[in-house]
Amino acid sequence: MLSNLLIPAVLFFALGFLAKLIKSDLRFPSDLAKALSIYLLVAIGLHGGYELGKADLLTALNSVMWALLLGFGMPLIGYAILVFSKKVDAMNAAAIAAHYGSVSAGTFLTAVAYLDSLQIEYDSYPVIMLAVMESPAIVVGLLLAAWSRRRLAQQQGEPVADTENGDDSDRGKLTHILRDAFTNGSVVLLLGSMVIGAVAAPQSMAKIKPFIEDIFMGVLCLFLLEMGMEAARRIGDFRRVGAVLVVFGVAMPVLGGLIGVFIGHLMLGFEVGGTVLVAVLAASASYIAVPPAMRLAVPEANPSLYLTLSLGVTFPFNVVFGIPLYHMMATAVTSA
Amino acid sequence: MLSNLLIPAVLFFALGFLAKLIKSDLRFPSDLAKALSIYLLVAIGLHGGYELGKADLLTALNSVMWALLLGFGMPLIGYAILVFSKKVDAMNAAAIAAHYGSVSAGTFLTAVAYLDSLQIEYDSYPVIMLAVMESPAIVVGLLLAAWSRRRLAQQQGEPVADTENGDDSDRGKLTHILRDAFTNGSVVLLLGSMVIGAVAAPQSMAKIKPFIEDIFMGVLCLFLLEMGMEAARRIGDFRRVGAVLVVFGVAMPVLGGLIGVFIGHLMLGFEVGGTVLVAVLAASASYIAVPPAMRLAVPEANPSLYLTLSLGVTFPFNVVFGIPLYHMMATAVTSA
Amino acid sequence: MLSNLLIPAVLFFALGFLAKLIKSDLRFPSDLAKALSIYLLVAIGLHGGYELGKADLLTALNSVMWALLLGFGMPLIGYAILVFSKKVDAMNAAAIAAHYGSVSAGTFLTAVAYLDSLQIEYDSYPVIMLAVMESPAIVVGLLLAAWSRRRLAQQQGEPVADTENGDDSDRGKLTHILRDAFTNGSVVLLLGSMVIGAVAAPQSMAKIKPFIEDIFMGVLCLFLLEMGMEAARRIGDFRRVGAVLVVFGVAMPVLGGLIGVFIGHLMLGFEVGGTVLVAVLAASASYIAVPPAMRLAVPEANPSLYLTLSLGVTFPFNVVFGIPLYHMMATAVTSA
Amino acid sequence: MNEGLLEGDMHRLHPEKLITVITSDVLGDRLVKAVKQRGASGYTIFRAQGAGSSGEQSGMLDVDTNIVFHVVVPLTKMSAMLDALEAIGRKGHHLKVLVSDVNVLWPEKFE
Amino acid sequence: MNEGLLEGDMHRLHPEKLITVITSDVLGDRLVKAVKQRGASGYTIFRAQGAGSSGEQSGMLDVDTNIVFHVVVPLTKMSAMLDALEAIGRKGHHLKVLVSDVNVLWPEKFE
Amino acid sequence: MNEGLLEGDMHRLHPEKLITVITSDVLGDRLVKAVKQRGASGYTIFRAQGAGSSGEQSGMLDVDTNIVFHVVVPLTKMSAMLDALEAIGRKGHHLKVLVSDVNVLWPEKFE
Ligand SMILES: Nc1ncnc2c1ncn2[C@@H]1O[C@H](COP(=O)(O)O)[C@@H](O)[C@H]1O
Ligand SMILES: Nc1ncnc2c1ncn2[C@@H]1O[C@H](COP(=O)(O)O)[C@@H](O)[C@H]1O
Ligand SMILES: Nc1ncnc2c1ncn2[C@@H]1O[C@H](COP(=O)(O)O)[C@@H](O)[C@H]1O
Ligand code: NA
Ligand code: NA
Ligand code: NA
Repeated sequence: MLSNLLIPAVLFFALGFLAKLIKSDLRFPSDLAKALSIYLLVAIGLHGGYELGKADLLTALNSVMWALLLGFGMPLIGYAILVFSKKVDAMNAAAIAAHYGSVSAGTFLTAVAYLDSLQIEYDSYPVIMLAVMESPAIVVGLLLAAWSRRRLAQQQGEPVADTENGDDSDRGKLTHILRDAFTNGSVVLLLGSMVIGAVAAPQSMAKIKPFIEDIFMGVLCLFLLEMGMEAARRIGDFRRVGAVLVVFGVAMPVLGGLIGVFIGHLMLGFEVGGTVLVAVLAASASYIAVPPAMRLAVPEANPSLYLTLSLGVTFPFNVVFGIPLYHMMATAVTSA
Repeated sequence: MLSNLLIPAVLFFALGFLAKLIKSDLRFPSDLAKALSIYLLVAIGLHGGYELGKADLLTALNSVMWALLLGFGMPLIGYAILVFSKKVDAMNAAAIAAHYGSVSAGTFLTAVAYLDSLQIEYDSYPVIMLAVMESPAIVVGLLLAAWSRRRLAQQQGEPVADTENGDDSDRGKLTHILRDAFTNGSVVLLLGSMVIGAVAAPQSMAKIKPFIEDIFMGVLCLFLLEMGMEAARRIGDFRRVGAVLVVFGVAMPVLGGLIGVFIGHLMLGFEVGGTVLVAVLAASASYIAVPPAMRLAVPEANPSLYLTLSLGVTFPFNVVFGIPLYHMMATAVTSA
Repeated sequence: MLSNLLIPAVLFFALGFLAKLIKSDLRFPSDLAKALSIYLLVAIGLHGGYELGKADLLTALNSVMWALLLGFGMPLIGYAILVFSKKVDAMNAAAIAAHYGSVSAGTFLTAVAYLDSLQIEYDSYPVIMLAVMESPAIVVGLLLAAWSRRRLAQQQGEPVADTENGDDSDRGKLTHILRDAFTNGSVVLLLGSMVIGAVAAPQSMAKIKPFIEDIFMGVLCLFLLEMGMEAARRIGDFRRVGAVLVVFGVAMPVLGGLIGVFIGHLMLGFEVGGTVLVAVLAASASYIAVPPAMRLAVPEANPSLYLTLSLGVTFPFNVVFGIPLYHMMATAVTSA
Repeated sequence: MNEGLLEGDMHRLHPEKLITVITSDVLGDRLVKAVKQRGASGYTIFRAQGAGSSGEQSGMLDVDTNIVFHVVVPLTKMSAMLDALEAIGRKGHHLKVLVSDVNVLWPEKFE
Repeated sequence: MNEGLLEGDMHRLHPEKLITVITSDVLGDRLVKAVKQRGASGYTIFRAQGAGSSGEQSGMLDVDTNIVFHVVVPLTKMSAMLDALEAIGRKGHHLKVLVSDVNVLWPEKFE
Repeated sequence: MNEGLLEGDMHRLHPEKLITVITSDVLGDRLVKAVKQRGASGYTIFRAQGAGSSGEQSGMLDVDTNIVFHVVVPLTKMSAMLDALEAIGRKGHHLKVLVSDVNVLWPEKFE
């Protein structure tokens, strides 16, 4: 925990959080925030693709398969818990759950910075998993929502409301859902950059290296500064969200972390570094790719619920407490 | 062609293009796009100026002279072809033609990345030519437009409409045209940075080097990503533009490439690298400096015509097919 | 002076200035301008904090004390001069004076670039002083304004108008003023980054170094380009401001420079480099932190007065003439 | 509406309706499609921050950026536009829809 | 105001007031507080450039960025809002305040 | 226009005209000059995206960025402004011009 708090990225997150708490008039230009997140996605993608080019194919495929499983599985778990808790309706449960199947690039990168600062080595496969995990969760979320919508309508004896104008068939809807999940801007950017990183000629990749490596950590710091402000901004919405959901926003990542540690070490055979990263993938909740997808396709859900949980609860928890916790778990498991 | 497609910059262009084709919701903050192009102009300018400081004065002057000739000549050729084709009126012909006398920094830089990736050396004079070529084309375009306007008015027996309030004399107009051409934002930025690069003390230039060199290629990639989206956005306007003009948008750069190869090798004595760059200068069409100038001073022309041709046809053609083509031409001529 | 004009940063300032003078349509995206200044504050802060971590505590404390003295003292001097000149009322005098107690990071950084280009060494303590000097000037400005407001009201026999809704007690106001001064966005950013730079683990700071050092000078150039445009934009307001105030805007930094040279060398024992920097701290006027604070808390003052003085007069004067002048002063004093 | 206009301006200014939609950036493409299909000559989009029943939209992420969407239409086309917007709203999307009177120069440009 | 509306639209459109404030970005938080306290359902903020009696606001620094602040309120709440804005203006702050008529779909969203 | 205002507000709100011009960023300086010359107290500029007869303006390049230009004027100055805008339009520039009624606090600020 202490060493975590000596990492500039985490400290900048804290600074942003504090700035909003003390009601500072610190303002971040909104195009800068968006530019930083485009940069980070491109940099991770290129880096991951480059690693993928050198990776062991079997382990890579294995990682991808587990990533898909996590992406499909976590939302199902989350949905079950939420529906069981009876604190939100089925549509909100679907939308919230989808966030936990996807990942937060910011959290992942903070974990990388954490490992770097402790000089712990880590495998490159988790970066590939990161890129793979955005879309499945969106697909599951949309399917859960479609299913809940149908069930709700049947209960109320209404005809099924359609989310798309004039696209009524179930088939049409499924292709629609898949298309939405894969044309999502951040998915395109991340997967696209990965492909470019994998196929580009090495000598021309070398020319991009300083852009994606040297200034990377500094950009991450600025990004986290902004995310800290964003997280603090949502604190006021805690009341609206309710205690039970806040507990969910902490319990879900811990559960995810456990599952991730298990998969990372036992299934994929990673050492402590790689295991921590898989835990973070499982534990973190998306705030870039999934929210717009849910806003568009699950309009019945309340955006302030899922944004508060993802940005205001789970993200800060992971950055400050989660990462060292998963590190402890990973150490326990790998040394067992 | 294949090696061209392994250059990250070109791949990012393709990614942006693809993103729009598959209707991804990928969004680029508009201030980021403008910031990237400011960065690129400043970086090219400083770099070019620095080279100019070390250049052989005679060759430099010779290059500048040929650059001016290209800048004045290409629009005349383009105008003649367009008027002859009878597909657009004289005002549109003038505005479109002006774009082809100027250059596209994005295309030029992609060509540099292409040469780098093939480890082909190139002279520094083309950078100087690049900086020189923005303005003449604007001047010619405005003169052609003024002339067409006058002819049109005479044909219709109308008094000559004036583009500027209360500035009626022909003299006033010419100074006006020249001022517009040289106070154009990107001209000022490029020429200004060049002068700074040339006069700045070497040890202080060294401090700027990492900014203009190390991260350059990465910034170019982001810029081309955005340009790919921009190009794809214009595809829908193809119908509006018509097949003949689309053919013009491909034929004109090929013609320009031929002329450029000729000038680059035979007139300026460059090797294959420098010759390719001169070909690209002649072949490419402006989308930064010229369009605003035309919009302001030739309001009778339709912006969607010249923007579609420059951004939607010529730019993608050059980036994907043109550069390798000019490389082939240059190889043929230099080895002849 | 000549060597000053060969520094890219200064040249870019001149380019921006020129661009506006010749009425170029060069446009700077507004979010870029704000992003550059966020970057610069973070970079200075991290750098300063890092140095602070290694600093001699006694000298550091001594520097901080003198910084506070400057921050509190300069506005008092400025206020006295302005009130004495009778050219502005007391509220405007308070608001203007506050700017001169604070500092301009842009001027400071240009001075650093100037020293670098002459290969003059400088101490790291002035960076610490820079971070400390933002807030005191705001406090003094607000106190002067409160005091003037009260005096004005008494003269006119009116009840004291209150700047904050429903916060009437004097005590409440003082805490309010202090809070405003320390929650100011740029103060938070600068002090926060400094703390992070001081406490962060060295090996993780190493990862941020390229971001805050390699590209620093280039970013500063872009920033000064924009500031040049901003300064030129205010030239038109000179008439509105009046000759006496313009003289104040030049005399005040010269006076500040003298005081700074005295403190830097005689009180703090710095060599010529450090002494120049202290002079610049005393001489420069804030345009980031103080203006919003004044706009908010001293609404009676006219923003175009203090912005024209700070951005349109003192900043250009310092960048072009002031820095070499303070260098001469410092050389004279240190070699005496 | 034309009360208070001078004689000469009454002739060149023509009444139309300005429909303003405030919603999330995410819905932008859908609005564009909706008004294009119903014959709008164009549209204008502003990016904005704000707050309402779904909390603060700070504009930092795509998902919390608001857009303000403007479309000027002749009165005859307004009802169809409002129908389309109501349909989107009925699905649960958060839209604020405002209609106001404007007078335009060159009404043919908005047809 | 509802003159010129079609029959059907008269029923779904409800008159409200749009209050527009043009001022410095620096005052944003204060405006938010003022309208929230007086029962606004929300607000929308645009960033803008401009010029007026205090010179050009180029939008490059925080201090020279303008905001245009929109709040839609039912007529009954308008007076209280204007009082609050007048109070801010009386302290010396530069505000331009415009009120215009709008018709809204779903008026319950602005209550 | 003042129908629907409360008694007290009728006294503090004063009718003016809001002229809105939607056009390319490139024309910004010309608009500023035109309205300044004709006595506007100021103006406000928003950057925007949009689409119309000249295609999509995505806002990525200077040339495809739209501006929305606002100027509030007393009725007496409106005609001169519209004349100037018509003159610009007659040269072939693409402008959309809208005029709407607004009521302002402190009308002296717009004179
Ligand atoms: N019907 C409309 N409603 C709102 N804005 C429009 C409309 N038509 C055009 N515009 C705006 O005016 C700009 C220029 O239109 P145009 O000259 O027709 O291309 C467009 O890019 C839009 O931003
Ligand atoms: N009373 C209001 N006046 C102006 N804008 C509003 C108002 N209420 C909501 N909005 C805008 O509409 C957006 C969506 O509102 P909501 O769906 O209620 O969260 C908000 O983020 C605001 O930008
Ligand atoms: N007549 C006007 N029409 C539109 N906007 C105006 C007008 N006058 C002032 N403004 C805006 O209000 C802001 C503040 O005005 P001022 O307080 O007069 O400097 C300006 O920067 C403009 O954005
Ligand atoms: Na997850
Ligand atoms: Na060319
Ligand atoms: Na000072």
